[in-house]
Amino acid sequence: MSTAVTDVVVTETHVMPEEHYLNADHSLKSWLLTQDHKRIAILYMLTITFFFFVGGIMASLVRLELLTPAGDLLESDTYNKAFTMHGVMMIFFFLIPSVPATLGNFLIPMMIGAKDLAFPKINLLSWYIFVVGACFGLAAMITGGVDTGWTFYAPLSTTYSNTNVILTAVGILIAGFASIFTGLNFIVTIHKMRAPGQTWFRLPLFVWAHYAASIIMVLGTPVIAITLILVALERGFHIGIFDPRLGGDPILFQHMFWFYSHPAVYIMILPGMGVISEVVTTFSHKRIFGYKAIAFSSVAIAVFGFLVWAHHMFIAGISMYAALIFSLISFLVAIPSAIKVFNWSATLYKGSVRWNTPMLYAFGFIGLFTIGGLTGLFLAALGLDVHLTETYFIVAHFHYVMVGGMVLAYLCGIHHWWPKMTGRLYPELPAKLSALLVFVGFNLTFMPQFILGYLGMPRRYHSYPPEWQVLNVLSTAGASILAIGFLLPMLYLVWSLKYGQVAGPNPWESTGLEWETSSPPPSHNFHETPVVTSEPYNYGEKEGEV
Amino acid sequence: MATRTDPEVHDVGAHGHHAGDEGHHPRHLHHFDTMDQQKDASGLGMWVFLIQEVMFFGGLFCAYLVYRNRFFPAFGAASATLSIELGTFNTVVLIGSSLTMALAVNAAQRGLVKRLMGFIIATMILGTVFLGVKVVEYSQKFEKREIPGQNFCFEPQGGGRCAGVSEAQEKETIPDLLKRYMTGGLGHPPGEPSDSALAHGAASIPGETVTTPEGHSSGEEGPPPLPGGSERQRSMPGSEIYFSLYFAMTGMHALHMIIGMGLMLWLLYNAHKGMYSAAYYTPIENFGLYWHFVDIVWIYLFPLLYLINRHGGH
Amino acid sequence: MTAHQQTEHQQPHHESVHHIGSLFTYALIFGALLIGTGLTVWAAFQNIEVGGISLNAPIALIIATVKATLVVLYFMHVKDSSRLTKITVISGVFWLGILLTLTMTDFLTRAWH
Amino acid sequence: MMFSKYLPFFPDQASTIAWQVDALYLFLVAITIFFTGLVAAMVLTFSIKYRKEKNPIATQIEGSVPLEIMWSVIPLGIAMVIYVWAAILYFNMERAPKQAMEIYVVGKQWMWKVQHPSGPREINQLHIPVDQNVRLTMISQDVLHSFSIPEFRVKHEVLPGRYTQLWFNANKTGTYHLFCTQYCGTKHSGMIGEIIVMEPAMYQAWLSGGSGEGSLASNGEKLFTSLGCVTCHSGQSGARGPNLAGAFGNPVKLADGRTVVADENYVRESILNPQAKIVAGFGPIMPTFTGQINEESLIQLVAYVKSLQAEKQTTTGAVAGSTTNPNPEPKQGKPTK
Ligand code: HEA
Ligand code: HEA
Ligand code: HEC
Ligand code: CUA
Ligand SMILES: [Cu+2]
Repeated sequence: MSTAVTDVVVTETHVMPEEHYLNADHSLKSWLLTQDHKRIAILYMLTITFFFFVGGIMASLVRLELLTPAGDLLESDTYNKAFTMHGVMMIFFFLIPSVPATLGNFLIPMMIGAKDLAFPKINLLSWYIFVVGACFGLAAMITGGVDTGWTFYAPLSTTYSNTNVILTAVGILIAGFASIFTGLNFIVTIHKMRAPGQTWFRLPLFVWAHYAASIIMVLGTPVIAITLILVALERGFHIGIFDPRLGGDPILFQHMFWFYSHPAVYIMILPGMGVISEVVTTFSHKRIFGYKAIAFSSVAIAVFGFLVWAHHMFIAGISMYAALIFSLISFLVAIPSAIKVFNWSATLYKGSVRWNTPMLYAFGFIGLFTIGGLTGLFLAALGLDVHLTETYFIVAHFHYVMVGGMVLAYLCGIHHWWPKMTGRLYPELPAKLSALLVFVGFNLTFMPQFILGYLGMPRRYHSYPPEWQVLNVLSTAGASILAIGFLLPMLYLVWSLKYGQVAGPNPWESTGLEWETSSPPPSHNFHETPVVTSEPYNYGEKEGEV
Repeated sequence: MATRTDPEVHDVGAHGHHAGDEGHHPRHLHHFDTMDQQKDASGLGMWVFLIQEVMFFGGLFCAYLVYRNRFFPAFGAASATLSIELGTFNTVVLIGSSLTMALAVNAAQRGLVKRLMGFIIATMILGTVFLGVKVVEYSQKFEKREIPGQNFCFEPQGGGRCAGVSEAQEKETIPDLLKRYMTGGLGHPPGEPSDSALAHGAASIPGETVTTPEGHSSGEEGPPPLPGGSERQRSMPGSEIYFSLYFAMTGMHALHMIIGMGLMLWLLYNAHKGMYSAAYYTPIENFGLYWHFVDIVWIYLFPLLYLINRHGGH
Repeated sequence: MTAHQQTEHQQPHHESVHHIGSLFTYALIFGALLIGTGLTVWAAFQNIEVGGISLNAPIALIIATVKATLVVLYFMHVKDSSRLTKITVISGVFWLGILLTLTMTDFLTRAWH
Repeated sequence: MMFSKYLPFFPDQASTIAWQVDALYLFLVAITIFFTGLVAAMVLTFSIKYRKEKNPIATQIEGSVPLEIMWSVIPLGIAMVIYVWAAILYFNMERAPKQAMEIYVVGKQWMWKVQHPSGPREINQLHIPVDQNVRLTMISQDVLHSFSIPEFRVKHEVLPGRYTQLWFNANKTGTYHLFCTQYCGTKHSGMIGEIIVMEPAMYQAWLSGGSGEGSLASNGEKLFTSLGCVTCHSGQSGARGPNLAGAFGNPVKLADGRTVVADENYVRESILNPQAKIVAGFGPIMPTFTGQINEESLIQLVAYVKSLQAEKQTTTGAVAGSTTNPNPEPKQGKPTK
């Protein structure tokens, strides 16, 4: 139970458990028809890793083109398709499912002491839906690509572009339903499947974060679904909804798009924040500072996140008075994020801190997310956004939160729970090295883009004035380092599957139900239903005061 | 298989729905502790699904709200072309089907399987009537060319008959129109100049002497004209958006009903096989929620689409 | 929260005591819905104005909302459902409200200078 | 004005608003550095000082309400300062001053077309005098574009179907970047140009250097006749349509009881979608001109209707441009390159 903090020393040799979810059955069919949330998590992980690399290759094309000011490497159409496919793949087929569909799927039932998610069939179905959607996306890419930008602004997307808009939109639409089903499953599971004694305030913060993110998935995603349907109808059948030639309003499209897509950025960050909360406590061997503050701030972000979407449209011709409201709420939504950052930092205070790889990623996350979030304030600031919007400043802002934040959190979580998922430890040294490479490469790639943005370099530009070349070269150089940093984990993680040290049930001496069962866990997660008798993060009796 | 230790779940296929009737609680899935927990969970799941549906239709209502505000006269005029008789009739039919559905659930709760099946069949009949009426309404719109797209035509002043529509065109049958609409609608790449005599810029423009820099196509100035005939251009501004929304909203609603009809067939089949009893009728109950939701959407669609400005005020 | 330290499914008969609605209630609600439908149609043909502002649309929406509420409460049994179900329903309506009102803050105040 | 000399990270400050944006930016940069430094310092010192080797047993601390309040309220306070500051700046940027020279811009895939009220037109270039309020009235023929001048720190989206406005006051002569910053298709990155800020005298010379083209308003007047507007808007009593003289810029009473101000968008809508807002006392008889007039001609018509405001009670639009046009009737426009 969570009270029973083990005194097991990590050097103790462990053996793999005889039976676990991975060796329960070996046939391909047993994987493709599985209803085990852990196996579905693995399926998701393989799928989205693939899309991360597809998106990464598109990013490489973009960066290579921008090495020189002239548009020489790629045709302008090719470049436009490259960044569009980069954005689409990375956002819809990688980052949105990243932590929730893999780690969330794997861990939530275990963390609350359940045998599975509430609807295992729907869980499997959601993976299939995702794959079908992703195939549409890939098909769109292979048969010519799309060039509208990941935002699909009308009327470019509905009338003027002559690329595969409908195919891509349908792909995103389908993948969106996968996200809705995942969120639905999480919400019901967290409400109805908790083990005896597992009260709301004994839930790990990871679960709280996913609960908040699920609210967004369920309530936001349908709006983008219908929006994309309307775009496809307008494009395919010439019916008029957004068409300005019929008196339609292209800004309505933006409202409907961002109604989902702003909250979606919190789908992309909240689960990552959940990961960081777990990792920070584990590796400082200390209860989390301000449990309730962090838990409620997740929900606050999810709710307030729905009220700020038009901050993407400050100069788009919306009413100035509406802009006032949306800007104000954008500033308010920053406060719960601030609460989290400070509580994580405070958790380290008087802890017993171990510098393992997951912790390095967590440090990286805290720093880079802070920069990314604070630069979000620049954009939320009305008068300043006028100058910064549609420039590389925005590109830098969102890569800081999405790559510096969520991708790091994803890697953090993968390393942290790798022993649980596979039963083996990753090798510490190469892991630390690649964490360092990612950190350095990342900053080198995106820090210069803040400056470029303030200088006025517009985003989605295939060529640019020569005076900006130096900064762009720096950025491309950073991207190469970053690419190596992302490639390394693929190698050593695969290596560790066979050669990694056997981990044992709880290599990090963490509290939390998932660490009480064997690694890898049995198909039913627990040999007997656990009973929870204390709060999470119970790393010893409460002693100190601040 | 993930559930080795639990033989009863073995035959639950990933997609299909299993047919085994073994054991005391044949529908009790292994990962739930109790039947009650299982029922609670699927109930909540259904409700969460329904609020997802609310937001899905919400996007359409949002577009409707914006454009109704902007094009109130056109919305009023276009709305007047819908038949109140048919709309009211359909509303009553759908409310009736909600009643029969509620009674079906009630029968299931009491374990009266025969009655349950009877009410489901009644619900399906009412649903079919509704969709049939919808087909009639849609085909009327087709005939009058009040279909968004390049053959669109709507001129309330001309007594409903479009001035630009020739007699030959008037005589076109629905399949003809459909074909023309589909090929035109899909085959006409956006931006391609249309045969319309009214393609923009027809008026002579004094001072139109700008020489364009090289690299830009010269001569042509202006946006690609709206594909379609001159009737489309002359139609009352905003009316086409009304009809686009009309078809999108009622179409989405009808799609939900069609899906519902399919589900009802499946429920009937299961009921026939004796799957439901007073102890287990969750699917019936959850489907009932879905059907009532579809009814609620129509309760809003009816006044919003059929009854705009019927009294002829401003 | 301290009062509700148990998880839902531990509470005995949480939602399992199923309220079986009486057929009379269903008939009553059906009647009310029919009357509501008639009322909407009738109201649409009246020119209802107060101080120059037409009230037709609000009235149509109020009738529709009453009808929808009846369906939700009685046909969908929300009246006898758990608090969680009620919260779920309300949050759906609330979020729809966010979408509509915040979008309209833009469209309705664009003309201001 | 000072910053650009010492910090190479800024574009030129070439408009009156530029330094205000930079000041806010620097304030935010300072805050970012402060908080990032603070967080980094906390994370690093704690994790080094209390590393496991040094501090094998952690002290279990629950949390602290005063601290939670502190680190919510202080950021909130700072955020509100930024909010108010930025909002005031935004209103200054969005609301054009009354006295401004007016220039019309039409964006299309992938070029900018500029019309000066007195006649000259240019493409992908905009000549303006220094130290003058300039107001651009912009519209797109096709997709969304965005008119951006980084050195002026201004930018506004250009929409199809509706006029948007952008104003600035350039206070430094020179040539500056013009970018289309809203992604608009294949040659989005080619939709660039230059803003040429000139001494007023040079500007006058430039204005009169082109070949003959009537002023916007006089072209509009010709359209007004050729499209048959005059038949109804003759200005005489008993005409079928309202008298347009003096209409512009004033409130119009509508048939449904509302009152709207006749601005550029209203006039444009009145031409394309006359049914939308019916003037009180008139029937909905005006035909729509949708599809018959392109954006540039519409601008000429708008400019003409506008000019009637200056010349109240006159039906001739002989006086071109707006009241603030420094150069009322130039005969010549500059030919584009
Ligand atoms: C994971 C994704 C993610 C996250 C978490 C965020 C978080 C935030 N974003 Fe970002 N954003 C994007 C992804 C994300 N964003 C993307 C993808 C785009 C561009 C889309 C496109 O156009 O393609 C974008 C664009 C974008 C814009 C639009 C710019 C424009 O188009 O003109 C704005 C404007 O307000 C904005 C604001 C914010 C704010 C205020 C936050 C806040 O939530 C940040 C809160 C965090 C902090 C503030 C840091 C921690 C706080 C402290 C350390 C304490 C100190 C705090 C104070 C003093 C207040 N973002
Ligand atoms: C999850 C979201 C996500 C992630 C992870 C990334 C990752 C990266 N992005 Fe992404 N980016 C977006 C989301 C994301 N981006 C979005 C939404 C846009 C806006 C699109 C739009 O405007 O519509 C955008 C736009 C965007 C632009 C602006 C394009 C433009 O406006 O013209 C640039 C330019 O530098 C860029 C660069 C990068 C780089 C270098 C990475 C790197 O982090 C990627 C590193 C990863 C790899 C390189 C793959 C792994 C490594 C290998 C496979 C090894 C082999 C490869 C090589 C040796 C090259 N991105
Ligand atoms: C058949 C007659 C007719 C023609 C031709 C006509 N108009 Fe009109 N116009 C009207 C009437 C009647 C109104 C008032 C009712 C309304 O607002 O629709 C009006 C209103 C207007 C208004 C709004 C006036 C105000 O006071 O607010 C403008 C501007 C206008 N017309 C411009 C034009 C232009 C430009 C043209 C030619 C391209 C034109 N009209 C052609 C009849 C006409
Ligand atoms: Cu025009 Cu980008
Ligand atoms: Cu946002």
